[in-house]
Amino acid sequence: MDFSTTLNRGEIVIALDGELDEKTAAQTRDYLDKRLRESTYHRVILDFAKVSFMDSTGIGVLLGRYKKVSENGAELCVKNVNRQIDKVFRISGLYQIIKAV
Amino acid sequence: MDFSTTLNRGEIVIALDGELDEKTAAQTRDYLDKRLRESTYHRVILDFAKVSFMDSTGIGVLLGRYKKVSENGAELCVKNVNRQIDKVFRISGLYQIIKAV
Amino acid sequence: MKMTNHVKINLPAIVGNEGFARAAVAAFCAPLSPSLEEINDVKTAVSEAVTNVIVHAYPDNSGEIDVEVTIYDDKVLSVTVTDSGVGFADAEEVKKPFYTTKSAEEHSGMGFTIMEAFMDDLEVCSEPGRGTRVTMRKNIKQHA
Amino acid sequence: MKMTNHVKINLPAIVGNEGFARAAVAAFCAPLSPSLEEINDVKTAVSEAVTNVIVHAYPDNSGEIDVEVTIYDDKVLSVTVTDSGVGFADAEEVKKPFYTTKSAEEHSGMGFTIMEAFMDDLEVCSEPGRGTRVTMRKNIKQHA
Ligand SMILES: Nc1ncnc2c1ncn2[C@@H]1O[C@H](COP(=O)(O)OP(=O)(O)O)[C@@H](O)[C@H]1O
Ligand SMILES: Nc1ncnc2c1ncn2[C@@H]1O[C@H](COP(=O)(O)OP(=O)(O)O)[C@@H](O)[C@H]1O
Repeated sequence: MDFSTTLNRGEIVIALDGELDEKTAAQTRDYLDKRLRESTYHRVILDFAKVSFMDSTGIGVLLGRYKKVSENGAELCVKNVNRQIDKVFRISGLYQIIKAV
Repeated sequence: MDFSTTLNRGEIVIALDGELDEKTAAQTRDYLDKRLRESTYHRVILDFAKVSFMDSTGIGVLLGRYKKVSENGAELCVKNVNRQIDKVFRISGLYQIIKAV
Repeated sequence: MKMTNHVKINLPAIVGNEGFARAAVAAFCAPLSPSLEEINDVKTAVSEAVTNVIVHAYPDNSGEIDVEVTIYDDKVLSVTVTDSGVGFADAEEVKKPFYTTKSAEEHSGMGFTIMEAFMDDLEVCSEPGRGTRVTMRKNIKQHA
Repeated sequence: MKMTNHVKINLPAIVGNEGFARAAVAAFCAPLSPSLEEINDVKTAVSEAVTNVIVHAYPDNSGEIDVEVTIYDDKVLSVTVTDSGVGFADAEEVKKPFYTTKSAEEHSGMGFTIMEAFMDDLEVCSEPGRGTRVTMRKNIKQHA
Protein backbone atom coordinates (compact mmCIF):
# COMPACT_ATOMS: atom_id res chain seq x y z
CA MET A 1 0.00 0.00 0.00
CA ASP A 2 1.27 3.48 -0.89
CA PHE A 3 0.13 6.67 0.81
CA SER A 4 0.23 10.40 0.26
CA THR A 5 -1.09 13.09 2.54
CA THR A 6 -2.07 16.71 2.02
CA LEU A 7 -3.07 19.02 4.86
CA ASN A 8 -5.05 22.19 4.26
CA ARG A 9 -6.54 24.33 7.07
CA GLY A 10 -7.23 21.47 9.43
CA GLU A 11 -8.48 19.14 6.69
CA ILE A 12 -6.26 16.12 6.08
CA VAL A 13 -6.64 14.21 2.82
CA ILE A 14 -4.87 10.85 2.81
CA ALA A 15 -4.77 9.03 -0.51
CA LEU A 16 -4.31 5.25 -0.39
CA ASP A 17 -2.98 3.22 -3.31
CA GLY A 18 -3.24 -0.59 -3.35
CA GLU A 19 -5.48 -3.30 -1.93
CA LEU A 20 -6.73 -2.93 1.65
CA ASP A 21 -6.78 -6.43 3.15
CA GLU A 22 -5.06 -8.52 5.82
CA LYS A 23 -1.73 -8.10 4.04
CA THR A 24 -1.79 -4.30 4.10
CA ALA A 25 -3.92 -3.67 7.21
CA ALA A 26 -1.14 -3.23 9.78
CA GLN A 27 0.86 -0.96 7.52
CA THR A 28 -2.22 1.15 6.75
CA ARG A 29 -3.14 1.40 10.42
CA ASP A 30 0.40 2.50 11.29
CA TYR A 31 0.57 5.12 8.54
CA LEU A 32 -2.82 6.61 9.38
CA ASP A 33 -2.16 6.69 13.13
CA LYS A 34 1.17 8.40 12.60
CA ARG A 35 -0.40 11.11 10.41
CA LEU A 36 -3.25 11.59 12.89
CA ARG A 37 -0.82 11.97 15.80
CA GLU A 38 1.32 14.52 13.96
CA SER A 39 -1.44 16.91 12.92
CA THR A 40 -4.31 18.92 14.30
CA TYR A 41 -7.43 18.63 12.20
CA HIS A 42 -11.18 18.89 12.19
CA ARG A 43 -11.72 16.59 9.25
CA VAL A 44 -9.93 13.55 7.80
CA ILE A 45 -10.76 12.41 4.28
CA LEU A 46 -9.48 9.06 3.02
CA ASP A 47 -9.20 9.08 -0.75
CA PHE A 48 -9.91 5.59 -2.12
CA ALA A 49 -9.49 6.51 -5.81
CA LYS A 50 -6.53 4.11 -6.16
CA VAL A 51 -7.75 1.39 -3.83
CA SER A 52 -8.78 -1.43 -6.11
CA PHE A 53 -10.07 -3.83 -3.45
CA MET A 54 -11.13 -3.85 0.21
CA ASP A 55 -12.64 -6.59 2.38
CA SER A 56 -13.88 -6.64 5.97
CA THR A 57 -10.34 -6.38 7.30
CA GLY A 58 -10.50 -2.85 5.88
CA ILE A 59 -13.70 -2.22 7.84
CA GLY A 60 -11.77 -3.06 11.02
CA VAL A 61 -9.02 -0.61 10.05
CA LEU A 62 -11.55 2.15 9.34
CA LEU A 63 -13.55 1.57 12.52
CA GLY A 64 -10.38 1.86 14.61
CA ARG A 65 -9.44 5.15 12.92
CA TYR A 66 -13.03 6.41 13.20
CA LYS A 67 -12.81 5.92 16.96
CA LYS A 68 -9.61 7.95 17.30
CA VAL A 69 -10.74 10.71 14.99
CA SER A 70 -14.10 11.13 16.70
CA GLU A 71 -12.49 11.06 20.15
CA ASN A 72 -10.66 14.14 18.87
CA GLY A 73 -13.98 15.75 18.03
CA ALA A 74 -13.22 15.52 14.32
CA GLU A 75 -14.89 13.85 11.38
CA LEU A 76 -13.71 10.87 9.24
CA CYS A 77 -14.92 10.66 5.62
CA VAL A 78 -14.05 8.69 2.50
CA LYS A 79 -14.17 9.63 -1.15
CA ASN A 80 -13.84 7.96 -4.54
CA VAL A 81 -14.65 4.42 -3.40
CA ASN A 82 -15.09 2.03 -6.33
CA ARG A 83 -18.15 -0.18 -6.74
CA GLN A 84 -16.69 -3.22 -4.97
CA ILE A 85 -15.75 -1.15 -1.94
CA ASP A 86 -19.03 0.79 -2.04
CA LYS A 87 -20.85 -2.53 -1.73
CA VAL A 88 -18.70 -3.54 1.26
CA PHE A 89 -19.52 -0.17 2.88
CA ARG A 90 -23.25 -0.54 2.17
CA ILE A 91 -23.62 -4.15 3.31
CA SER A 92 -21.65 -3.57 6.50
CA GLY A 93 -23.51 -0.38 7.38
CA LEU A 94 -20.22 1.52 7.52
CA TYR A 95 -21.75 4.54 5.75
CA GLN A 96 -23.81 5.12 8.89
CA ILE A 97 -20.72 6.37 10.67
CA ILE A 98 -18.25 7.20 7.88
CA LYS A 99 -19.73 9.48 5.24
CA ALA A 100 -18.74 9.52 1.59
CA VAL A 101 -17.99 13.05 0.36
CA MET B 1 -10.17 -15.25 -30.30
CA ASP B 2 -11.68 -12.51 -32.47
CA PHE B 3 -10.66 -11.85 -36.07
CA SER B 4 -10.96 -9.15 -38.69
CA THR B 5 -9.75 -9.24 -42.25
CA THR B 6 -8.98 -6.57 -44.81
CA LEU B 7 -8.03 -7.34 -48.40
CA ASN B 8 -6.25 -4.83 -50.59
CA ARG B 9 -4.80 -5.65 -54.05
CA GLY B 10 -3.88 -9.21 -53.24
CA GLU B 11 -2.58 -8.41 -49.78
CA ILE B 12 -4.66 -9.88 -46.95
CA VAL B 13 -4.26 -8.47 -43.46
CA ILE B 14 -5.84 -10.60 -40.74
CA ALA B 15 -5.94 -9.07 -37.26
CA LEU B 16 -6.18 -11.50 -34.33
CA ASP B 17 -7.49 -10.50 -30.91
CA GLY B 18 -7.01 -12.77 -27.87
CA GLU B 19 -4.58 -15.41 -26.64
CA LEU B 20 -3.26 -17.96 -29.14
CA ASP B 21 -2.97 -21.27 -27.31
CA GLU B 22 -4.49 -24.76 -27.24
CA LYS B 23 -7.89 -23.30 -26.39
CA THR B 24 -8.05 -21.03 -29.44
CA ALA B 25 -5.85 -22.97 -31.90
CA ALA B 26 -8.59 -24.90 -33.74
CA GLN B 27 -10.78 -21.84 -34.12
CA THR B 28 -7.83 -19.77 -35.39
CA ARG B 29 -6.82 -22.47 -37.85
CA ASP B 30 -10.39 -22.68 -39.16
CA TYR B 31 -10.78 -18.93 -39.55
CA LEU B 32 -7.46 -18.49 -41.33
CA ASP B 33 -8.01 -21.44 -43.67
CA LYS B 34 -11.45 -20.17 -44.63
CA ARG B 35 -10.10 -16.71 -45.48
CA LEU B 36 -7.19 -18.22 -47.43
CA ARG B 37 -9.55 -20.43 -49.42
CA GLU B 38 -11.87 -17.56 -50.30
CA SER B 39 -9.30 -15.11 -51.62
CA THR B 40 -6.51 -14.80 -54.13
CA TYR B 41 -3.45 -13.14 -52.70
CA HIS B 42 0.29 -12.75 -52.99
CA ARG B 43 0.88 -11.79 -49.38
CA VAL B 44 -0.79 -12.61 -46.05
CA ILE B 45 -0.02 -10.47 -43.01
CA LEU B 46 -1.14 -11.58 -39.56
CA ASP B 47 -1.53 -8.59 -37.27
CA PHE B 48 -0.68 -9.59 -33.69
CA ALA B 49 -1.27 -6.15 -32.14
CA LYS B 50 -4.07 -7.49 -29.97
CA VAL B 51 -2.64 -10.93 -29.28
CA SER B 52 -1.53 -10.79 -25.66
CA PHE B 53 -0.02 -14.28 -25.42
CA MET B 54 1.16 -17.12 -27.67
CA ASP B 55 2.85 -20.42 -26.86
CA SER B 56 4.21 -23.23 -29.05
CA THR B 57 0.70 -24.33 -29.96
CA GLY B 58 0.62 -21.05 -31.91
CA ILE B 59 3.84 -22.02 -33.68
CA GLY B 60 2.06 -25.16 -34.92
CA VAL B 61 -0.85 -23.06 -36.19
CA LEU B 62 1.50 -20.67 -37.99
CA LEU B 63 3.62 -23.42 -39.54
CA GLY B 64 0.52 -25.08 -40.97
CA ARG B 65 -0.66 -21.79 -42.52
CA TYR B 66 2.85 -21.06 -43.78
CA LYS B 67 2.78 -24.33 -45.67
CA LYS B 68 -0.53 -23.55 -47.39
CA VAL B 69 0.38 -19.98 -48.20
CA SER B 70 3.75 -20.88 -49.67
CA GLU B 71 2.26 -23.74 -51.71
CA ASN B 72 0.22 -20.96 -53.30
CA GLY B 73 3.43 -19.13 -54.14
CA ALA B 74 2.59 -16.36 -51.67
CA GLU B 75 4.26 -14.95 -48.58
CA LEU B 76 3.19 -15.15 -44.91
CA CYS B 77 4.28 -12.36 -42.57
CA VAL B 78 3.45 -11.12 -39.07
CA LYS B 79 3.38 -7.67 -37.58
CA ASN B 80 3.05 -6.00 -34.18
CA VAL B 81 4.09 -9.02 -32.12
CA ASN B 82 4.57 -8.14 -28.44
CA ARG B 83 7.74 -8.99 -26.51
CA GLN B 84 6.51 -12.31 -25.15
CA ILE B 85 5.54 -13.51 -28.62
CA ASP B 86 8.69 -12.06 -30.18
CA LYS B 87 10.70 -14.23 -27.78
CA VAL B 88 8.70 -17.34 -28.76
CA PHE B 89 9.39 -16.51 -32.43
CA ARG B 90 13.11 -15.96 -31.81
CA ILE B 91 13.72 -19.03 -29.66
CA SER B 92 11.81 -21.31 -32.01
CA GLY B 93 13.52 -19.97 -35.14
CA LEU B 94 10.13 -19.12 -36.64
CA TYR B 95 11.43 -15.78 -37.98
CA GLN B 96 13.55 -17.80 -40.42
CA ILE B 97 10.45 -18.62 -42.42
CA ILE B 98 7.87 -16.03 -41.30
CA LYS B 99 9.13 -12.48 -41.53
CA ALA B 100 8.04 -9.61 -39.30
CA VAL B 101 7.06 -6.52 -41.32
CA MET C 1 -26.20 -30.36 -12.49
CA LYS C 2 -23.10 -31.49 -14.33
CA MET C 3 -19.64 -30.55 -13.07
CA THR C 4 -17.91 -28.79 -15.97
CA ASN C 5 -14.62 -27.82 -14.34
CA HIS C 6 -13.01 -27.83 -10.95
CA VAL C 7 -9.78 -26.94 -9.21
CA LYS C 8 -8.27 -27.77 -5.85
CA ILE C 9 -5.80 -25.31 -4.38
CA ASN C 10 -3.74 -26.00 -1.28
CA LEU C 11 -1.81 -23.19 0.41
CA PRO C 12 -0.10 -22.39 3.70
CA ALA C 13 -2.29 -20.19 5.91
CA ILE C 14 0.01 -17.17 5.83
CA VAL C 15 -0.80 -13.51 5.40
CA GLY C 16 -0.73 -12.55 1.74
CA ASN C 17 -2.20 -15.77 0.41
CA GLU C 18 -5.71 -14.28 0.66
CA GLY C 19 -4.71 -12.07 -2.29
CA PHE C 20 -3.56 -15.06 -4.34
CA ALA C 21 -6.68 -17.05 -3.46
CA ARG C 22 -9.09 -14.38 -4.65
CA ALA C 23 -7.07 -13.77 -7.83
CA ALA C 24 -6.95 -17.50 -8.58
CA VAL C 25 -10.68 -18.02 -8.08
CA ALA C 26 -11.40 -14.97 -10.27
CA ALA C 27 -9.14 -16.36 -13.02
CA PHE C 28 -10.87 -19.74 -12.79
CA CYS C 29 -14.30 -18.09 -13.28
CA ALA C 30 -13.17 -15.90 -16.17
CA PRO C 31 -14.25 -18.37 -18.91
CA LEU C 32 -17.84 -18.02 -17.63
CA SER C 33 -17.74 -14.33 -18.64
CA PRO C 34 -19.04 -13.04 -15.32
CA SER C 35 -19.94 -9.37 -14.97
CA LEU C 36 -17.47 -7.15 -13.12
CA GLU C 37 -19.87 -7.05 -10.17
CA GLU C 38 -20.16 -10.84 -10.05
CA ILE C 39 -16.40 -11.31 -10.17
CA ASN C 40 -15.92 -8.70 -7.44
CA ASP C 41 -18.57 -10.38 -5.27
CA VAL C 42 -16.73 -13.69 -5.60
CA LYS C 43 -13.32 -12.12 -4.89
CA THR C 44 -14.66 -10.39 -1.79
CA ALA C 45 -16.31 -13.53 -0.40
CA VAL C 46 -13.20 -15.67 -1.08
CA SER C 47 -11.03 -13.04 0.58
CA GLU C 48 -13.23 -13.16 3.70
CA ALA C 49 -13.20 -16.95 3.97
CA VAL C 50 -9.47 -17.31 3.37
CA THR C 51 -8.58 -14.40 5.67
CA ASN C 52 -10.61 -16.09 8.42
CA VAL C 53 -8.43 -19.18 8.12
CA ILE C 54 -5.24 -17.09 8.20
CA VAL C 55 -6.39 -15.00 11.18
CA HIS C 56 -8.46 -17.39 13.29
CA ALA C 57 -7.89 -21.06 12.45
CA TYR C 58 -4.30 -21.63 13.52
CA PRO C 59 -3.24 -19.86 16.73
CA ASP C 60 0.33 -21.15 16.26
CA ASN C 61 0.36 -19.69 12.75
CA SER C 62 1.07 -22.91 10.95
CA GLY C 63 -1.53 -24.73 8.99
CA GLU C 64 -3.01 -25.12 5.55
CA ILE C 65 -5.92 -23.78 3.55
CA ASP C 66 -7.77 -25.79 0.93
CA VAL C 67 -9.76 -23.89 -1.64
CA GLU C 68 -11.89 -25.97 -3.95
CA VAL C 69 -13.75 -24.36 -6.82
CA THR C 70 -16.32 -26.24 -8.87
CA ILE C 71 -18.28 -25.02 -11.85
CA TYR C 72 -21.57 -26.72 -12.69
CA ASP C 73 -23.31 -26.44 -16.06
CA ASP C 74 -20.88 -23.63 -16.98
CA LYS C 75 -22.82 -21.25 -14.74
CA VAL C 76 -23.05 -22.22 -11.08
CA LEU C 77 -19.94 -21.55 -9.05
CA SER C 78 -19.23 -23.33 -5.78
CA VAL C 79 -16.27 -22.39 -3.58
CA THR C 80 -15.29 -24.42 -0.51
CA VAL C 81 -12.65 -23.14 1.90
CA THR C 82 -11.46 -25.73 4.42
CA ASP C 83 -9.00 -25.69 7.30
CA SER C 84 -8.07 -28.17 10.01
CA GLY C 85 -7.70 -25.54 12.69
CA VAL C 86 -9.36 -24.71 16.00
CA GLY C 87 -12.93 -24.56 14.69
CA PHE C 88 -15.89 -23.28 16.72
CA ALA C 89 -19.00 -24.77 18.30
CA ASP C 90 -21.85 -22.53 17.24
CA ALA C 91 -21.94 -21.64 13.55
CA GLU C 92 -25.11 -19.53 13.96
CA GLU C 93 -23.41 -17.39 16.62
CA VAL C 94 -20.22 -16.63 14.62
CA LYS C 95 -22.24 -15.71 11.52
CA LYS C 96 -23.94 -12.80 13.30
CA PRO C 97 -22.92 -9.29 12.24
CA PHE C 98 -20.21 -7.79 14.50
CA TYR C 99 -19.51 -11.13 16.19
CA THR C 100 -15.75 -11.43 16.52
CA THR C 101 -13.34 -13.05 18.94
CA LYS C 102 -10.64 -10.51 18.06
CA SER C 103 -10.65 -6.89 19.20
CA ALA C 104 -13.07 -4.80 17.15
CA GLU C 105 -10.16 -2.48 16.41
CA GLU C 106 -8.67 -5.16 14.21
CA HIS C 107 -11.61 -7.26 13.09
CA SER C 108 -15.07 -6.02 12.44
CA GLY C 109 -16.93 -9.30 12.73
CA MET C 110 -18.48 -8.63 9.31
CA GLY C 111 -16.77 -11.47 7.41
CA PHE C 112 -19.64 -13.94 7.37
CA THR C 113 -22.18 -11.16 6.84
CA ILE C 114 -20.31 -10.17 3.68
CA MET C 115 -19.97 -13.76 2.45
CA GLU C 116 -23.71 -14.20 2.91
CA ALA C 117 -24.58 -10.96 1.13
CA PHE C 118 -22.14 -11.32 -1.77
CA MET C 119 -22.92 -14.96 -2.61
CA ASP C 120 -26.26 -16.71 -3.22
CA ASP C 121 -25.72 -19.37 -0.63
CA LEU C 122 -23.46 -19.95 2.40
CA GLU C 123 -22.94 -23.10 4.45
CA VAL C 124 -20.67 -23.21 7.50
CA CYS C 125 -19.57 -26.46 9.17
CA SER C 126 -17.15 -26.42 12.07
CA GLU C 127 -16.06 -28.66 14.89
CA PRO C 128 -13.91 -27.41 17.77
CA GLY C 129 -10.42 -28.83 17.46
CA ARG C 130 -11.14 -30.35 14.03
CA GLY C 131 -11.52 -27.42 11.69
CA THR C 132 -13.94 -25.45 9.58
CA ARG C 133 -15.46 -25.75 6.15
CA VAL C 134 -17.21 -22.85 4.44
CA THR C 135 -19.11 -23.52 1.20
CA MET C 136 -20.44 -20.68 -0.93
CA ARG C 137 -22.41 -20.79 -4.17
CA LYS C 138 -23.23 -18.21 -6.77
CA ASN C 139 -25.10 -18.29 -10.07
CA ILE C 140 -23.14 -16.54 -12.79
CA LYS C 141 -25.27 -14.97 -15.50
CA GLN C 142 -23.59 -15.33 -18.88
CA HIS C 143 -22.57 -12.01 -20.40
CA ALA C 144 -20.34 -13.03 -23.33
CA MET D 1 17.32 -22.37 0.62
CA LYS D 2 14.24 -21.79 2.72
CA MET D 3 10.77 -22.39 1.31
CA THR D 4 8.87 -19.11 1.75
CA ASN D 5 5.57 -19.99 0.08
CA HIS D 6 4.07 -22.79 -1.94
CA VAL D 7 0.84 -23.80 -3.61
CA LYS D 8 -0.53 -27.06 -4.97
CA ILE D 9 -3.09 -26.86 -7.73
CA ASN D 10 -5.02 -29.86 -9.05
CA LEU D 11 -7.07 -29.58 -12.23
CA PRO D 12 -8.72 -31.80 -14.83
CA ALA D 13 -6.60 -32.10 -17.99
CA ILE D 14 -9.06 -30.32 -20.25
CA VAL D 15 -8.48 -27.71 -22.92
CA GLY D 16 -8.70 -24.21 -21.43
CA ASN D 17 -7.08 -25.05 -18.10
CA GLU D 18 -3.67 -24.14 -19.56
CA GLY D 19 -4.89 -20.53 -19.45
CA PHE D 20 -5.92 -20.78 -15.81
CA ALA D 21 -2.66 -22.51 -14.87
CA ARG D 22 -0.44 -19.80 -16.32
CA ALA D 23 -2.58 -17.02 -14.79
CA ALA D 24 -2.52 -18.72 -11.38
CA VAL D 25 1.25 -19.21 -11.39
CA ALA D 26 1.73 -15.59 -12.47
CA ALA D 27 -0.52 -14.39 -9.63
CA PHE D 28 1.41 -16.53 -7.16
CA CYS D 29 4.71 -14.94 -8.25
CA ALA D 30 3.39 -11.37 -8.18
CA PRO D 31 4.54 -10.65 -4.59
CA LEU D 32 8.13 -11.26 -5.76
CA SER D 33 7.78 -8.21 -8.04
CA PRO D 34 9.12 -9.98 -11.13
CA SER D 35 9.79 -7.97 -14.27
CA LEU D 36 7.26 -8.23 -17.09
CA GLU D 37 9.74 -10.37 -19.03
CA GLU D 38 10.24 -12.76 -16.11
CA ILE D 39 6.51 -13.15 -15.57
CA ASN D 40 5.97 -13.75 -19.29
CA ASP D 41 8.76 -16.34 -19.35
CA VAL D 42 7.11 -18.19 -16.49
CA LYS D 43 3.64 -18.00 -18.06
CA THR D 44 4.97 -19.31 -21.36
CA ALA D 45 6.82 -22.23 -19.78
CA VAL D 46 3.84 -23.18 -17.59
CA SER D 47 1.57 -23.01 -20.62
CA GLU D 48 3.87 -25.44 -22.48
CA ALA D 49 4.06 -27.97 -19.66
CA VAL D 50 0.32 -27.91 -18.90
CA THR D 51 -0.65 -28.01 -22.58
CA ASN D 52 1.55 -31.10 -22.98
CA VAL D 53 -0.47 -32.87 -20.29
CA ILE D 54 -3.76 -31.84 -21.91
CA VAL D 55 -2.65 -32.86 -25.41
CA HIS D 56 -0.39 -35.87 -24.87
CA ALA D 57 -0.77 -37.48 -21.45
CA TYR D 58 -4.29 -38.88 -21.55
CA PRO D 59 -5.35 -40.38 -24.89
CA ASP D 60 -8.85 -40.99 -23.49
CA ASN D 61 -9.06 -37.32 -22.49
CA SER D 62 -9.63 -37.93 -18.83
CA GLY D 63 -7.00 -37.33 -16.25
CA GLU D 64 -5.60 -34.76 -13.89
CA ILE D 65 -2.84 -32.20 -13.80
CA ASP D 66 -0.94 -31.25 -10.67
CA VAL D 67 0.86 -27.94 -10.66
CA GLU D 68 3.04 -27.25 -7.65
CA VAL D 69 4.72 -23.91 -7.23
CA THR D 70 7.34 -23.27 -4.56
CA ILE D 71 9.13 -20.06 -3.75
CA TYR D 72 12.50 -20.26 -2.00
CA ASP D 73 14.10 -17.32 -0.19
CA ASP D 74 11.51 -15.01 -1.78
CA LYS D 75 13.36 -15.22 -5.10
CA VAL D 76 13.75 -18.70 -6.57
CA LEU D 77 10.68 -20.07 -8.26
CA SER D 78 10.15 -23.78 -8.83
CA VAL D 79 7.21 -25.12 -10.83
CA THR D 80 6.43 -28.83 -11.07
CA VAL D 81 3.79 -30.12 -13.49
CA THR D 82 2.83 -33.76 -12.94
CA ASP D 83 0.45 -36.16 -14.65
CA SER D 84 -0.25 -39.86 -14.33
CA GLY D 85 -0.70 -40.40 -18.04
CA VAL D 86 1.00 -42.42 -20.77
CA GLY D 87 4.52 -41.08 -20.18
CA PHE D 88 7.47 -41.74 -22.51
CA ALA D 89 10.70 -43.71 -22.40
CA ASP D 90 13.38 -41.34 -23.61
CA ALA D 91 13.33 -37.88 -22.05
CA GLU D 92 16.37 -36.74 -24.07
CA GLU D 93 14.64 -37.64 -27.33
CA VAL D 94 11.37 -35.79 -26.62
CA LYS D 95 13.23 -32.65 -25.49
CA LYS D 96 14.82 -32.19 -28.93
CA PRO D 97 13.56 -29.26 -31.03
CA PHE D 98 10.85 -30.30 -33.54
CA TYR D 99 10.38 -33.71 -31.91
CA THR D 100 6.66 -34.37 -31.77
CA THR D 101 4.42 -37.41 -31.90
CA LYS D 102 1.56 -35.33 -33.30
CA SER D 103 1.40 -34.03 -36.86
CA ALA D 104 3.65 -31.00 -37.31
CA GLU D 105 0.61 -29.17 -38.64
CA GLU D 106 -0.80 -29.13 -35.14
CA HIS D 107 2.18 -29.36 -32.86
CA SER D 108 5.55 -27.90 -33.53
CA GLY D 109 7.62 -30.02 -31.16
CA MET D 110 9.02 -26.81 -29.65
CA GLY D 111 7.40 -27.13 -26.21
CA PHE D 112 10.41 -28.44 -24.29
CA THR D 113 12.76 -26.18 -26.24
CA ILE D 114 10.75 -23.18 -25.04
CA MET D 115 10.58 -24.40 -21.44
CA GLU D 116 14.35 -24.83 -21.47
CA ALA D 117 14.98 -21.39 -22.97
CA PHE D 118 12.50 -19.46 -20.84
CA MET D 119 13.45 -20.97 -17.48
CA ASP D 120 16.86 -21.37 -15.83
CA ASP D 121 16.55 -25.08 -15.30
CA LEU D 122 14.42 -27.96 -16.61
CA GLU D 123 14.12 -31.52 -15.36
CA VAL D 124 11.96 -34.13 -17.07
CA CYS D 125 11.09 -37.49 -15.50
CA SER D 126 8.78 -39.91 -17.23
CA GLU D 127 7.88 -43.55 -17.14
CA PRO D 128 5.75 -45.20 -19.84
CA GLY D 129 2.33 -46.01 -18.42
CA ARG D 130 3.04 -44.20 -15.15
CA GLY D 131 3.19 -40.55 -16.03
CA THR D 132 5.44 -37.54 -16.38
CA ARG D 133 6.87 -34.91 -14.08
CA VAL D 134 8.40 -31.68 -15.39
CA THR D 135 10.24 -29.42 -12.93
CA MET D 136 11.36 -25.93 -13.93
CA ARG D 137 13.23 -23.32 -11.92
CA LYS D 138 13.82 -19.64 -12.38
CA ASN D 139 15.60 -16.97 -10.37
CA ILE D 140 13.49 -13.86 -10.04
CA LYS D 141 15.43 -10.64 -9.67
CA GLN D 142 13.67 -8.28 -7.30
CA HIS D 143 12.42 -5.11 -8.97
CA ALA D 144 10.17 -3.56 -6.31
N1 LIG E 1 -11.78 -20.63 9.88
C1 LIG E 1 -12.07 -20.27 11.16
N2 LIG E 1 -11.52 -20.94 12.20
C2 LIG E 1 -11.81 -20.60 13.48
N3 LIG E 1 -12.64 -19.59 13.82
C3 LIG E 1 -13.22 -18.87 12.83
C4 LIG E 1 -12.96 -19.17 11.46
N4 LIG E 1 -13.68 -18.31 10.70
C5 LIG E 1 -14.35 -17.52 11.57
N5 LIG E 1 -14.08 -17.85 12.84
C6 LIG E 1 -14.67 -17.24 14.07
O1 LIG E 1 -15.84 -16.53 13.68
C7 LIG E 1 -15.74 -15.17 14.09
C8 LIG E 1 -16.50 -14.28 13.12
O2 LIG E 1 -15.89 -14.30 11.83
P1 LIG E 1 -16.13 -13.10 10.81
O3 LIG E 1 -17.60 -12.86 10.68
O4 LIG E 1 -15.40 -13.40 9.55
O5 LIG E 1 -15.50 -11.81 11.52
P2 LIG E 1 -13.99 -11.47 11.91
O6 LIG E 1 -13.07 -12.31 11.06
O7 LIG E 1 -13.88 -10.02 11.62
O8 LIG E 1 -13.83 -11.77 13.38
C9 LIG E 1 -14.25 -14.90 14.18
O9 LIG E 1 -13.95 -13.81 15.05
C10 LIG E 1 -13.72 -16.23 14.72
O10 LIG E 1 -13.92 -16.34 16.11
N1 LIG F 1 3.03 -34.95 -20.31
C1 LIG F 1 3.33 -35.73 -21.38
N2 LIG F 1 2.84 -36.99 -21.47
C2 LIG F 1 3.15 -37.77 -22.52
N3 LIG F 1 3.91 -37.37 -23.56
C3 LIG F 1 4.44 -36.14 -23.54
C4 LIG F 1 4.17 -35.25 -22.46
N4 LIG F 1 4.82 -34.09 -22.70
C5 LIG F 1 5.45 -34.23 -23.86
N5 LIG F 1 5.25 -35.47 -24.39
C6 LIG F 1 5.82 -36.02 -25.63
O1 LIG F 1 6.93 -35.22 -25.99
C7 LIG F 1 6.78 -34.72 -27.31
C8 LIG F 1 7.45 -33.37 -27.44
O2 LIG F 1 6.81 -32.40 -26.64
P1 LIG F 1 6.97 -30.86 -26.97
O3 LIG F 1 8.42 -30.53 -27.12
O4 LIG F 1 6.22 -30.09 -25.94
O5 LIG F 1 6.29 -30.66 -28.39
P2 LIG F 1 4.77 -30.86 -28.87
O6 LIG F 1 3.89 -30.75 -27.67
O7 LIG F 1 4.57 -29.74 -29.84
O8 LIG F 1 4.68 -32.21 -29.51
C9 LIG F 1 5.28 -34.73 -27.54
O9 LIG F 1 4.94 -34.77 -28.92
C10 LIG F 1 4.86 -35.98 -26.80
O10 LIG F 1 5.09 -37.14 -27.57
